[in-house]
Formats: sequence, structure tokens, C-alpha cells
Amino acid sequence: GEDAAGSGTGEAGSDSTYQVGMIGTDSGGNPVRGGTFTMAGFSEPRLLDPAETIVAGSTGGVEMAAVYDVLLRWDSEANKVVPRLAESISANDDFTTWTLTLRDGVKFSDGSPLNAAAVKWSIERYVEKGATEAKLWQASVTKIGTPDERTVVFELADKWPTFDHMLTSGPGMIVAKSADAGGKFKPVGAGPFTFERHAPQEELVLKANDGYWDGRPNLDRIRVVYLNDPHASMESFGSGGVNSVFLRDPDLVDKALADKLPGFLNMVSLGNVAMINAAEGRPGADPRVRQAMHHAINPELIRQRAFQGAGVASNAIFPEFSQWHTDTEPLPYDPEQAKRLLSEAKADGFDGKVSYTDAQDPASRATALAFKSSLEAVGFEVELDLTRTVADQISKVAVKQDYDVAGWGISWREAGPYGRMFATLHSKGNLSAGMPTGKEMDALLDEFRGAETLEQQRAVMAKIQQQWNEDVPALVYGPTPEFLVWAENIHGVVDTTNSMVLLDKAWIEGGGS
Amino acid sequence: MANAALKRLGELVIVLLIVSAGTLALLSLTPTDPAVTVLGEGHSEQEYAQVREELGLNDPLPVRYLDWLSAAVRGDLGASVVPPYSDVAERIGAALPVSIELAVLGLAMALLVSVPLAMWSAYHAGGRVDRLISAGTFGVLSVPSFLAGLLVIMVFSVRLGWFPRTEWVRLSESVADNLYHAFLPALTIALVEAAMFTRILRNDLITTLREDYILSAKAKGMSPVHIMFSDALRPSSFSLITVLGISLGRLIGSTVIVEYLFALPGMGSLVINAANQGDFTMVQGAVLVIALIYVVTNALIDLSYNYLDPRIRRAHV
Amino acid sequence: MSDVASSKPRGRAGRVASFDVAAWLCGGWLVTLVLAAVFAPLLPLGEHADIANTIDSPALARPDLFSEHPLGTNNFGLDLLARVIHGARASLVVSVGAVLIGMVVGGSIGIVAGYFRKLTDSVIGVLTNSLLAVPPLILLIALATVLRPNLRNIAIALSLLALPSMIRMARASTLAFAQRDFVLAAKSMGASRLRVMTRELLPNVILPLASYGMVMVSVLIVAEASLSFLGLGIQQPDPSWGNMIAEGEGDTFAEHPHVVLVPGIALLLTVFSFNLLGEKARKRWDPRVAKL
Amino acid sequence: MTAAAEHRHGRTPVLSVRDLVVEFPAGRSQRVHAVSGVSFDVFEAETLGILGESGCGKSTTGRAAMQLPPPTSGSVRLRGNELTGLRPRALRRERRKLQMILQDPVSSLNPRRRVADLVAEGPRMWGQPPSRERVESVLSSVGLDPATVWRRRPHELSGGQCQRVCIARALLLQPDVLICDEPVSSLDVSVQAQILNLLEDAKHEHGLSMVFIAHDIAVVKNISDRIMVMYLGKTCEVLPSADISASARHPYTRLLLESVPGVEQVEQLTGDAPAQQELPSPLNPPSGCRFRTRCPLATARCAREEPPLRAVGTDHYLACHNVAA
Amino acid sequence: MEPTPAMPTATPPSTRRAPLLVVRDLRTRLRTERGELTAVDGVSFTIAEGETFGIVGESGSGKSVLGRTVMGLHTTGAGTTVTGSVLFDGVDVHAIGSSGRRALWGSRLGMVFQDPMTALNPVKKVGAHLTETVRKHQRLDRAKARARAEELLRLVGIPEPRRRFGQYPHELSGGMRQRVVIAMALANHPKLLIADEPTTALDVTVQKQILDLLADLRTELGMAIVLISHDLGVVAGRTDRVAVMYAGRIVETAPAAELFSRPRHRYTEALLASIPKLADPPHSRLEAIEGAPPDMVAPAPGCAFAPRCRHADATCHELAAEPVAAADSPRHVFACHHPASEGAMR
Ligand SMILES: Nc1ncnc2c1ncn2[C@@H]1O[C@H](COP(=O)(O)OP(=O)(O)OP(=O)(O)O)[C@@H](O)[C@H]1O
Ligand SMILES: Nc1ncnc2c1ncn2[C@@H]1O[C@H](COP(=O)(O)OP(=O)(O)OP(=O)(O)O)[C@@H](O)[C@H]1O
Ligand SMILES: [Mg+2]
Ligand SMILES: [Mg+2]
Repeated sequence: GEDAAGSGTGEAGSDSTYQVGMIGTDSGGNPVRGGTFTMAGFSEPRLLDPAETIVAGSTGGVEMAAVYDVLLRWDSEANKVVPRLAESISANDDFTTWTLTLRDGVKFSDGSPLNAAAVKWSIERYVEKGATEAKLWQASVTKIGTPDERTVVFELADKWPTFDHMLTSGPGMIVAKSADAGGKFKPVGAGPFTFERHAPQEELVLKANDGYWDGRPNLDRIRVVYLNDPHASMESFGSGGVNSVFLRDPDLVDKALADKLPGFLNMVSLGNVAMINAAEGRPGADPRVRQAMHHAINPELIRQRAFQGAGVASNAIFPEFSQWHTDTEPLPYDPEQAKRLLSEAKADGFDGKVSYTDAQDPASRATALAFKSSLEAVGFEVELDLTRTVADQISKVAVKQDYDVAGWGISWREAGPYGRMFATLHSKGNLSAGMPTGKEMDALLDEFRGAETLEQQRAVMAKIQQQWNEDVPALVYGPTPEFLVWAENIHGVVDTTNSMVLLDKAWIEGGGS
Repeated sequence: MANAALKRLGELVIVLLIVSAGTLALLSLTPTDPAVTVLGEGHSEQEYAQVREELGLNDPLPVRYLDWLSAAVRGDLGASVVPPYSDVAERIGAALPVSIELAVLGLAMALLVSVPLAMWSAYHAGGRVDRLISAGTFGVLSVPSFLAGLLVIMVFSVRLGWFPRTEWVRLSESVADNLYHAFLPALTIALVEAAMFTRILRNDLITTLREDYILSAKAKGMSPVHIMFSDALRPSSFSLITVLGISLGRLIGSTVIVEYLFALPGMGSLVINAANQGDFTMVQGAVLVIALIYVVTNALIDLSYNYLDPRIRRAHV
Repeated sequence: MSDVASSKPRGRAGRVASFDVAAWLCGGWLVTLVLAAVFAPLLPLGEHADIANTIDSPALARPDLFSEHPLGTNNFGLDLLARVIHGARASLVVSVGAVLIGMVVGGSIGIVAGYFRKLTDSVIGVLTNSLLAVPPLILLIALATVLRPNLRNIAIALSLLALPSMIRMARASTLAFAQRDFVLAAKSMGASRLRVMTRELLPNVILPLASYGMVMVSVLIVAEASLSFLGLGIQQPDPSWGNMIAEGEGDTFAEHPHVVLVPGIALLLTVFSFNLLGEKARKRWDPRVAKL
Repeated sequence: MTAAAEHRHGRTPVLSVRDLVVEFPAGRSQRVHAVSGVSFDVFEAETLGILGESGCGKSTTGRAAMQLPPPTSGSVRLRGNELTGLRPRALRRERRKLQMILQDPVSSLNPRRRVADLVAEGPRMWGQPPSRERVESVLSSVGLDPATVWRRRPHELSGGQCQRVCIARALLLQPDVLICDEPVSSLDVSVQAQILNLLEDAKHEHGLSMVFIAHDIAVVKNISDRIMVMYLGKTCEVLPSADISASARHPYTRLLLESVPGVEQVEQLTGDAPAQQELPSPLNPPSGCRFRTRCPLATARCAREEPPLRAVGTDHYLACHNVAA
Repeated sequence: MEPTPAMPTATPPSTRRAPLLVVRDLRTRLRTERGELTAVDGVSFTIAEGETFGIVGESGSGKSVLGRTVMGLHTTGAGTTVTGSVLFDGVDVHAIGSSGRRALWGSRLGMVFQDPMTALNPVKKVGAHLTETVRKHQRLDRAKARARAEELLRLVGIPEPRRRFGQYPHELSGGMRQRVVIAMALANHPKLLIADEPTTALDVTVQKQILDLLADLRTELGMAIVLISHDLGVVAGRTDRVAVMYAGRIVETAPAAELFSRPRHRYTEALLASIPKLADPPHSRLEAIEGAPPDMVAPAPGCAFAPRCRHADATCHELAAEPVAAADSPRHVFACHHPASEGAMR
């Protein structure tokens, strides 16, 4: 029940309202069978393996959800986790033991049963493979018990009232054992669709699974194509070439919202940030330098330069649209303060030189340039280091942590943000990539995990913003919108976490095309 | 004759060896690390180091090259080193037909336009028509291909809506659909090539038209069109054929921009994506195939000189 | 015609070519452009690269000849006129530089191959073919990652594109000229091989190469533009015509066409001029006429 | 072949060529037999004319004497010094004394250089740049006005002027022997006369020995002391030029004489010219006497045996089985 | 028949034959880099049916341009202006349009070019060269055209025509190629054959064969021939009448034998004197014509030969001489103020 909506800041936001959740969907009458649902994906998943691929709508999450389904689903409207492939989930009173009950008779597409052992095997595999949330899982889940065929018991190290969110994404996608048979991974799950073929750089085709526990899906096929350029995807969508497009570019999202296209909108807070490396010897090791940078950056400038005024500019960790937004203000844009802090740091021997690492796509480059101009305006000296490929960027920033400041996405999503918060800001997290961490923040994160109600959680979140203002682990430019739009004649799409949707009940009005 | 063929073959093999070794050396210069592609973010340095070791990236270059070569000569191009670890030969098998079709279609369209245009231009050399055509070709030549592509899309896809912007339909699925979808990208390629071909052919035609045998044919009462096609075209097409061969080879590996704009699964994007991911086996395999196509087309071009000019037949063979 | 008499003393009067408006306009454009580019820092132009100075400038202003930004601004509020002129520096330096490198290196290699023939020729032929057989993109990517993308390095990288054709061309003309009797005549007077190559062949080979180079300059300006599109060219905010045109990626072109049209038209005029003058030069050195 | 056949008694030759053979590879492991055993001597201040139809190896003979390229076999002696097999540097030194005017005057001048450079080039190559006066005087001596042509390039000159530049250039090196390869055949009759007069003068002034190659009998006769007639890489006949019309014996020489479309033949030509057989190819020359395929006198013996060059009169040598001495 | 004004008595009544070609005051100006070049400057002559007419003159004197202008081949080129008229068989070649001329070319009006190698398309087989023209003009089918082409090859004395048919020009010897070129020109029985230096590129022995062949064909086929050459020897004895060209003009026309034995124009005289003669002893000095031919872009007034002429006086430099007929020979016309006295030569 909490109103999970807010409105964007800034003038340009006036023509677009950022309301996390389903937009403009109507039931459309009686479902029709058949047809191929074609979606222009945002980026191509290399493997449909939840343990190897980030489980999110932009990176193949929709495809994987179709193949594996999810144990639990997040319902954006109710802002609640609801059972899906699992029958139910419940926790003990202090939220340290969670019991998952599976449905009877659910089978993988290879015919083997999806039972407690299968869930345990899949989750252990997930952890073993070092997937994105594996570290958190390792730190939190002490034991997975399988008292019977249909029951899985998770014993946690600490109180964690929102643990169920974990099972809406990666760990909740259960991979069949036969997927790993024969050395080369094959996507085998218990979802409504089965893997048909993947022609890299071209298309990925999924076929309806007749044996899906909830009955064969309406669609015959899901076809995902990867069209490089989101503008091309949008054109293709406009001419009916694809039924659906995953959008992440603010200008396109704004346009789609203005056009009132139906779809599922998710706002990823901290989607567009610049991480600051606080390692010894880096400029960011000095908190004053970090704060000075923060004061020097006007998110609105970034929005104008990089996105031609589209999207939301905000340096709050959760901007106004978010349920996590609190009254605690982020540090303001204040060049004078920035200059003061910088001169203090310089007085202590800082040379004022900062390098900025980012990718080379136009938006990143423009962001980098805006960063440069903003910082140089207060007396920094900025050198840009634009990597040619994403792999180079990851290698430099996340693996070698060889950067001062780096354009990045920390990506705290609306539903169950704790996992990402832990990974990116906790000193034990695996994705902090050199950002400053500390006891205070660790304590706050633990407190957040243990908070039971939304009110409590929001109260902790206010403290987290406070701590963020002191630590300045990253410069915040704004959230990233993620908008999966589909054509008017598509109905029955169901939303879930991480901008993913479930397509088992989806159907195409007017039948297959 | 057998000697010459053997020598030629030897040269081809040497070219392929140099190209593949050079590619590996070039790749090893780039900082792109396939281990990062394999693992993604969120892992320890040791884990990356281990993957690098497993991928053999720490072996000395000659060892890596010989390993690769010994497999390649057995026809095994190996598998991609990054997920989804696809078979290199299979991926090339999927991408190559796209590139070949684009290149062939584009070149054919270019020829279809440029030959008559060049003839017209050469016939009126120095006149108004010639200057107009020249201006047009220069104009087209000064448009970078990404801009040409955007313009083509804007006109034919967005404004007129005659052709789809994206999506590739395989030839095996539907020939008509395939051609329908291939038209715009091929047109984009053809634009620039046609301009180039027109220039080249026009210049050579002008040279040929100065020959006495043209005058002689004219004095026999043959019509200008007849003379153009039956007397002037063949001797004038040396440079054109040469460029055609080079273009064909080049287009197969380098239509990245067109492939990008139209989201085509061709060799260009295959190579560049592989390079961007540090997928060296894929790049190696693709470059080898592209180089092979290049050397073979050029050998064919050389053979075609014999047809174009029978005098060479005696001199060279 | 077997006659030598048709090569009557043409005298100096023959040099006065008929007045060609197009050629003069093209020449005029190039001269203006080069002068503007050379003296760009002295001209009263808007900001071309330092975005710290343009935080307050209007972004994406439309061209208005009588405003502060006669050709408009880009998304950083940088003045397009200033960028076109400074971009000309980059584009011309890169393309002319690449052609010159290609001509010097390719020309020498080609002459050596064409003059020595035999093994030398075969080796050079194999190497040239190898260079051509590698997709140029791979080459450029590798170079772009190894070399910092500054003017000199991009010129070097692009010269690789010009190199094989320059070698082939130089080799072909060398083969043709080496058959000519003046080479034999020089040898008969006791010229050494080096002398034959530098004094007899070079001046002859350089002409077709130079006229080809003119055309190549325009090809490379366009190539630099494509490189920028792939992120391998001159780095923003430093302008080159290529990266300026590449700014029109996506919707920008449709919504703010001037961002592309301004550098695009400058590019077109320049490419046109180089081509036309290259053609003109070619014609000058080969003034025969058609018989049809 | 009798080695001493061309000797004139009592004098030593300046240039002496013996058994010169030049072959060119021609693919398919075939060879062009361009010159097959030619010998001749050139004496002090003497002009030897070489006559023969196109492709019979005249130029090749001249060039082989220059070692451009060196002959396949045979010997070339310049004032007693053997030129074949010399090392490049030594050879280059010897070449100064042996100059050649190549067949095509226009193409033997580098089109990119100016007349002044072209003429002075030879000595300059040897590190002895000639004075301007010297170059001017040579130019004047070949009938060119130094002031007007000084800065011109070859394409700004007529064919005749180009030929003069070539001659001036050769003369400036003060060679002992000058080989002129068809110096007038590409020129107009009016210019031809000028050049022939000029060469005659130069010969007297510099005491030159000359080899004069041409295919026009009247021209060769006009300038030469002796004439060597070649056919398909072989010598047919060597004879003094004075009485060539009367004393020529070889059927080929006679055929040439009869074919001359001279003004003096207005009346009637004897026309038993053997009709249109194809000319034999130097790739695969006929056995025995090479002329036999076109010879009205040919017998079976001509196919079997190669006729030796034998003396048939003073300074007159002949290679034919069927013509009586 | 109307006598042409410039050559009032060019065709004497005694040998009157129907005029096949009447050229009147023909001028051809070519646009060059330096300006208008008057390559043919007011040429008039008449050729009767079956006559052989020689045109001689040094290189660059405008012979080829004249030949091509007569054919009408030059009129389409950019920058060429032609004035005067060419009446071939009663039709004005320059007035009938290009398609009209194309119908004429190769059928009734044939041309042989000077260099047999360059006049044949190197990439076209001998057969194609020949069948193309007969198919176009006689509308023969493939087989008939082939038969006709073989017949032609036989006519010009090429043995084994069937084998030659499939060969490329470069596989033939020079003489053979020139025969093919001649066969091409003769394919449709032209009434007039313009042979522009048909033997320049050939050896003396072959040259003789070709000239003999042309002479034979002429009698056999009864056509008129214009034989253009810079070699006086070639024209001598092969033609009925000879015209001497200098700087774009015909300076002297005479029956062949007469021209060579009694030249009247000082240029003709000097030209004949500069040719080495076989009969003269070795080392005899030649009488060269000093100086160079005039610039035809900016011609000086007066006789074009005056600057090189030993006999020239002030009149010659100012005024070009009108053509006049010799007193004793009405067919001998020359344009010289100071003609050589009759019988001066030889
Ligand atoms: N470099 C070469 N390679 C192959 N064959 C050659 C070469 N030079 C000359 N020949 C051949 O050698 C033969 C003799 O040629 P050469 O040039 O000596 O004849 P020529 O008597 O000078 O003829 P011309 O009168 O045409 O100048 C010809 O058959 C020619 O084709
Ligand atoms: N297409 C042309 N454009 C310009 N000038 C030309 C052209 N053709 C010929 N000329 C010039 O016209 C003049 C006459 O040339 P033409 O070819 O008729 O001489 P020719 O008497 O045939 O000489 P040759 O004996 O060398 O064939 C020459 O000065 C020549 O340079
Ligand atoms: Mg020769
Ligand atoms: Mg001519």
C-alpha cells in the first residue's frame, strides 16, 4: 500500500511523470493464444544463466525470467513480495529463519521435478559461481535446509525482514541440473518458456513451454532482438517491427511517457553516479576533496549536457519519486563551498589533479566533459580517461580500481534495495570498487536490514543519506529510468523486481503476427 | 605455369600467416582483458588472474600463436573464450553470409548505377553533364558512411516508410523478405562505392576513348552506345575491377558502421564486438577468414585481367 | 599518332590555362580555410573547446548570422564557427599528414619494389597484401589503444589506410617509368641505382602520386569522421569535423540538424575542392582528348 | 663465325664485339633469341651502319654493347678492355667512353627535368659539373639556342630538339664511341636532314667512332662507311656503303633495296617480293639460315646448315649458301 | 561539274570522271590550351571516282585532321569548328547529322588509320572487328557476316582466315594487322577509302606489300583512295595526283610523276632536297630546311613557308600566294610567289 510514486524535479520533468510501476495497461478482454512477442532488448545477455549474468531487465532478465520463472515476485502496485513458482514463504518472528514452500508437481522443462533439492542445488550453484549477490548470500544465509521435498528452510545469520526480496531475482531463478550437463551451459528451467535458439547479435528465441505448471503460456514465442541503437529500436517499435522495447535513455523514456505508451517503468536510483576512489594516494582519500567535488557538481548541468534536458537531475540518493526519499537533504550544489574545501585540501598538499574515467558513448563522454568543466570551474584540474570498451571500463574501475573518479551505476532499485546497498557500500560488499566505506555506514546498513516496517526503514534511510553526505562515496547525478514499453495490443504482462516482467500470461490482441 | 601458380599459392599462405600472427600481436597490445568479460565486476584480482591463466593469456605470444595455428590448420578455429563460448566457425558461418550478401548486393547496386553514369559522363567529358555528375560523386564521397546511413534511413525508412530500418531476415527464411530488409544497408554501401566507381571508370573511359581504335570503330559507323559497351568498357575496367576486388574484401570485414546502424549480424560487428570483449580466438578466426576471402578475391581479380586483356594472357602465364 | 611533331614547342604561353571558375572557387575555399585554420587562435572566434568557459552559453543555439554564434552552438554551448575552423586544423593536419606519410613511405617502398623487382618486389607485395587483408578496423582499434589519440598518432594510423594503395601506385608507375628510355640513358651515363631511383624515377612517380594524394586527402577526412563515430578519432571536446558530425548521432541530427550540417558542409566543400583540384592536376599532366 | 671477319687490315678497332648473344626470357621457359652471335668492329673515326627490319635485334645489339643489359654471352671490348663481366663500378666508369643515343629521343629524356640539367647530368654524375659556358657551347654546337631552351622541359621541345639534346648530352661526356640507335627514324624528313648533318659534323669535330642503327637504307648509306645488314638476330652481310645498291648480294639485302619506296623508284619496282608469309618469330627462329622462310633462293641446305659469314670482296662479307662470291 | 574556285583546273577535261568528293575551302579549328589552332586552313580539292589522291606533308601539317574532317569524324568533338563544305557523292557530310554520317562511315566511306596496332581494339577478336561492321551496314546474320568476314580476310591476302578469326590483334604481325584494318575499311565496298599513313608503323618490306595490296584492291574494287603520308616515297608511284600540305594548306597539287620530277613550290623543292637518296654517295651533305614549322595557333601573315624559305622576299612575308596552275601543265597547281623554274630539278 505505500504510494511508491513521486514526481521528477526540474522544469523538463513537467511533461513526464515518473511513476514507478505499470503504466497504461488495461486487461483488454479475453486472452488470445498464439503469436510471437518480439522485444528489442537493451543489451544482449551473453548466457541465459542467472549465476553468470546480472539479473535485471536491461541485461536479459526478462528472457531469464521467462525461462526459469522466479520463486517469488515483487508486485509494484502492492509493493509486496508475492509467491510465484513457490507456493508460499514465511519467516519466524525475528526474521532469522525463512521457510519456503514449493508447489506440487512443478517440473523443469527437462522433466525433472523442481523440488527442494533442486532449489538448494541451484542456489548453491549461484553462490559458488560468484554471482552478483553471492557475497551477500554467503554472509547472510548460514544454512539451507530441505526437510522435505517441497520445503526449503533458509537460516540467516541476522535478522532480515526483507530477505524474501532475494528470491525475486537471481537466487530465485532455479536452474535445472541438466543445464550444466555436458560441459556447456544450456538454459533449462521451469519457466513458461523454453530456450529455442540464440544467434548472437541477432536474436534470442524462446518457445512456449507446454508443461508449465500454470498452463501453457498464451504466446507461442518470445523473440528478443538486439538493435544496438535505442533510437533504432524505437523506430522499429514505431513501425511495428517489434512489440516491445526496453528503454533506458532519458530522452526516449521521456518521449515514451509523453506519448503515454503502456509499459513498466522503474526508476533506478543512483543509476548515474561517479564513484570516488578513496584508496590511499588517490585524491578521493581526503573527504574534503570528495565533498568539494560534490559541491562543485550541478546535476542539472549534467542533465542538460548529457541528456539534453531529459530525465531527472538530483543528487539525492533517492530522489522525490522514490518511497525511500526522505527529508534529509543531500549536500547542495555550492561552488563557493567547493572552492573553500579544495583550497583547504590544497593547503595540505593536494595538487588539485583528478582523473575521470568513463566509457566513450556520447552520453558518458558528455557527462565526463560536464564533470570536467564543473570541477575546473572551482579549481580542480581534470584529466579525462575515456575507455574504449565496457570491458576496459570494468577492468579499470571494478577490477583494478585504477581510477580517481569514475562514471558508474550504483543502481539501488525501489524494491528490496538492501542487496545492492550492501554490495556497494558495505565494507564487506563486493561492488564497492574503492569507494569509501566505514563502520558508521556498515552499522547503518545493518540497521536498515533489521528494520521491520517501511517507516523504520525510511528512518534509517534518512540516516544513510546523512552518512552519505559525510562520506561522499560517489557524486550523484541522478537516477536512471528503465522503461519497458509495449504496444497497445499487448496485454497481460506482469511486473516484478529489477525492471523485469513476466510474460506467461501475456497475449497479443488480434492474435499472432 | 604450375610454377607461377605454386608461387602464388605460397604467397597467399604467407599473407595468411602474417595476417594471423599480426592480428594476435595487435590484440595482445590492446588492454582489453577477456577475463573481465568472463567474470564481470565484483570479483577479486586473484579470480581474474586465474581466469587469465586458464585462458592461456600468460603464455608467450609465439606459443599462443603456434597453439592457435596448429589447431587452425586442422580446420579447428576453436571456441570463443568469453560466454557464451560459441563455436568460432559457427559464428562466422552465421555472420559471413550476411556480410557477403551486403557486400555483393551493395557492389552490384553500385555497378548498376555507376557504369551507365560513368559512360554518360565520359562521353560528355568536360561538358555540363560531366560536371554535374562529377559534382554529385564528389558530394557523395564527402559524406561519411554513418551520415549516409542516417540520411538513407531518414528518407526511406522514417519519411517514406518504404523500407524497414532494422532487423535481418536470413536468406534461407525468405528471399523476398531478405532482399527487402537488405535493401537499405546495401544502398548505404552502394552510395559511396558507386561514387567511387563512377569516378574511376569515367577517368579510365576517358583515357580509352582517346585510343585510335575508338576512332576506328567510330569510322566504321558504329553507334556511340555500341562503342561504349563493345569497345570501350572492357579495356577501361582494369582499375574498376581492381577496386572492386579490394572493396569486396574490405566490405566483408569493415561494414561495421552500416551493420551498427541497421543492426545487422555481420562480420564487422562480430569482429569489433569480439575485439571489444577481448575474445581473441573469435577475432583471430574472423580475421583469418576475411583475409582468406581477400586474397582469394584478389587472385580471382588477377585472373580476370587475363580475360580483360588477352595480351596479358600470353605475357603472364 | 606516331609523330613527335605534335609535341611542338608549347612554350610558356601554353601554361596559361583557360580561366576555370570552379577551380578558382575551390582553390579559394581551400586557401581561406587553411589561412583561417592557421590563424585561428588570432581570430575573434567564440569558444571552441574549453567547456569550462561555456557553462553559461546557450546550448544547441540555432545558427543566426548576426548573433554571437553565427553558426550556432553545440550541446556544450561551444561555438560552431570556432569549432569548424579549429576542426579544420585537426582534419586537415590529420588527413594531409596521413597522405604525406603515406606518400613518403609508400612512395619509397613502391619505387624500391618496382625498381628492384624480383625478391624485393615479392616481399613488399606480400607485406602490402597482408596489410590490406587485415580489416582496417582491427588495425585502427589496436593502434587507437596503443597510441594516444592525438593528431600525430591519428595521422599515423590513417596513413596505414593510404599506404597500400600508395605503394601499389608508386610501384606501378615505377614499373612503367623504369621501362622508359631515360632510365636506360641515365644508366648509360653511369648513374648508380640510388641516383636512378631518386633523380630519375622519383620526380616522375611523385606526380601521379600527388594527384592521387589530393583525392586521398578527401577520403581520409571522411575516414577520420568515421573513426570519430567509432570513438577512435580526435577526442571531444577538441573539435575535428569528424567528431563534430558524429555529434549528430541519434536524434540530435533530426532535431538540431545544424550541428551536423555546419561541419558537414565544410567537409563537403573541402572534399569537393580537393577532388576537383586533384582531377584538374591529373588532367594537366595528361592533356589528351577523347576520340569518341 | 670467323672472328676476324670484320677486321680491316692494319688498324686496331676502337670497339670490338665478338659473338654477341642476347636472349630474353619469355615465359613458359621460352626465350627470345634477340641477337644470336653478332660480331663487328668499329675503327677510329669510322661509322658502322647497322641495317635491318624492326625487331631484328639492332637496338639490342647496341645496348648489349653498352652492357644494358649485359649480353648473354660474347665479348665486348672497348679499346681492348673487356666490358662483359666488369663489376658495376668499373663498368660505370667505362661507360663514359661509350655513349648511346637511344631510339626514342623524347622518352630518353626525363620529362621532369630541364634541358640544362639534362645536358649537364653526365659529367655531374661523375662529380665534374661542367661550366655553364661548356654546356652552352655544346648546345650551340648541336644547333640549339642555349638561351631559349635552357630552362625548358622535354615536352616543351619538338622531337628534333629532343634528339639534339640527347646528342649534346652524349657529346659532353666526350665518348670514344657513340652508338646512335635510329636517331632519325621518328623524325620528319626535314629534321632528319638536320640531324644527319649534325652527326656528320660532330663526328669530324670530335673524331668520333660511331655505330649508326637505322632501318632506312638511304639514311644509313648517307652516313656510314660500312654497313652491316641484320636479319633476325644474325648478320647477313657486311659491306662498304658506297656501292650498296650495286654490290649487295644477300637476298635479304636485295629485298630491302627493292622495297625502298624511293622517289627514284617512281618508274617501276621489280616485284618478286615473296608474298605474305608470316615473319618468323625470334622465340623460335628457323633452323639454318634464318632468312630461308622468305628467301626466293632457299634450298634444302639452307634449312640444315647455317651459312657462315665469308669474305666476298674488300670489306665485303656475306652469309649465304646460294649467292656466288 | 563545277570546278572548285581554288583549283580552277584541278580536273582537266581529258580525264574527266564524275567527281566523287568535292572539298571546298575547308577550315578546321581546334580548341587547344593555347587557343584556336587552325589545323586545316582553307583546303579545296576534288577527287574523281576511282582516282588515287596522295596527300603529303611533314608531321603536324594537318593531314590527319584533314582526313578526319573530310570523314566528318571531327565535327562532334567539343571545341572543333569546321567551315567550308565536303560533298561526298553529292551529300554534304557535315550537314547530314551524326546518324546520317554513321550510315556513311564504314559503308561507302572507309578509313584506314596510321598505326595498325592502335587502330584495333586489343581486347576484341579479329572476327568481331570485321563482322561488327558488316552486320551493322549490311544487316547480315551471324553466319553470313562470318562468311563475309572470312572472304574479306582472304581478299586482303591473309592465309587461313578461319584461324585468324578467333585471334586477338596482338597475335598477328604488324603487316597482318594492317591488312585486317584494311579489310575492315573495305568490308562494305566503300567508294572512297581514306588511308591515313597506312604504312608508317611498318617495315619497308611489309610496307611494300601493303601498298601493293591497296593498289590491287583499288583496281579490283574500283574505289577512290586518298593516301595520306609524310613519306614522299610512299606516295610516289602509288597515286595519280599528289597534294603537298604545309601548315594546314595545300601548297602544291600535281600529277604524281610531275610533282616529284618538277616541283614548283619552294617548300616541295626543299623537302625533296632534304631526303637522302640511295643513289647519292655516302657522306654527301643534305640540304636541310632550317627552322621549324610555323605555329598554327598564331599564324603570321604571308606565306607560311616564308620564314624558312631561301627565296622569300618581302611579298612572301606579307601576302600569301594564290594558287595558280603551271603554264605547261594545267593540273599542276601551286601557291608560290617565287616558284622554282620549270625543269630545275633533276
Ligand atoms: N627487354 C626485352 N625483353 C624481351 N624481349 C625483348 C626485350 N627487348 C627486345 N626484345 C625482343 O628482342 C628482339 C629484338 O629487339 P630490338 O629492339 O633489338 O629490335 P630492333 O631491331 O631494334 O627493332 P626496331 O627497329 O623496332 O627498333 C625483338 O623480338 C624484341 O621483341
Ligand atoms: N585533337 C587535337 N587537339 C588539338 N590539336 C590537335 C588535335 N589533333 C591534331 N592537332 C594539331 O593539329 C595539327 C595537325 O595535326 P595532324 O594530326 O593533322 O598532323 P599530320 O599532318 O597528320 O601529322 P602526322 O604526319 O604526324 O600524322 C598539329 O599541330 C596537331 O598538334
Ligand atoms: Mg630498335
Ligand atoms: Mg597524322
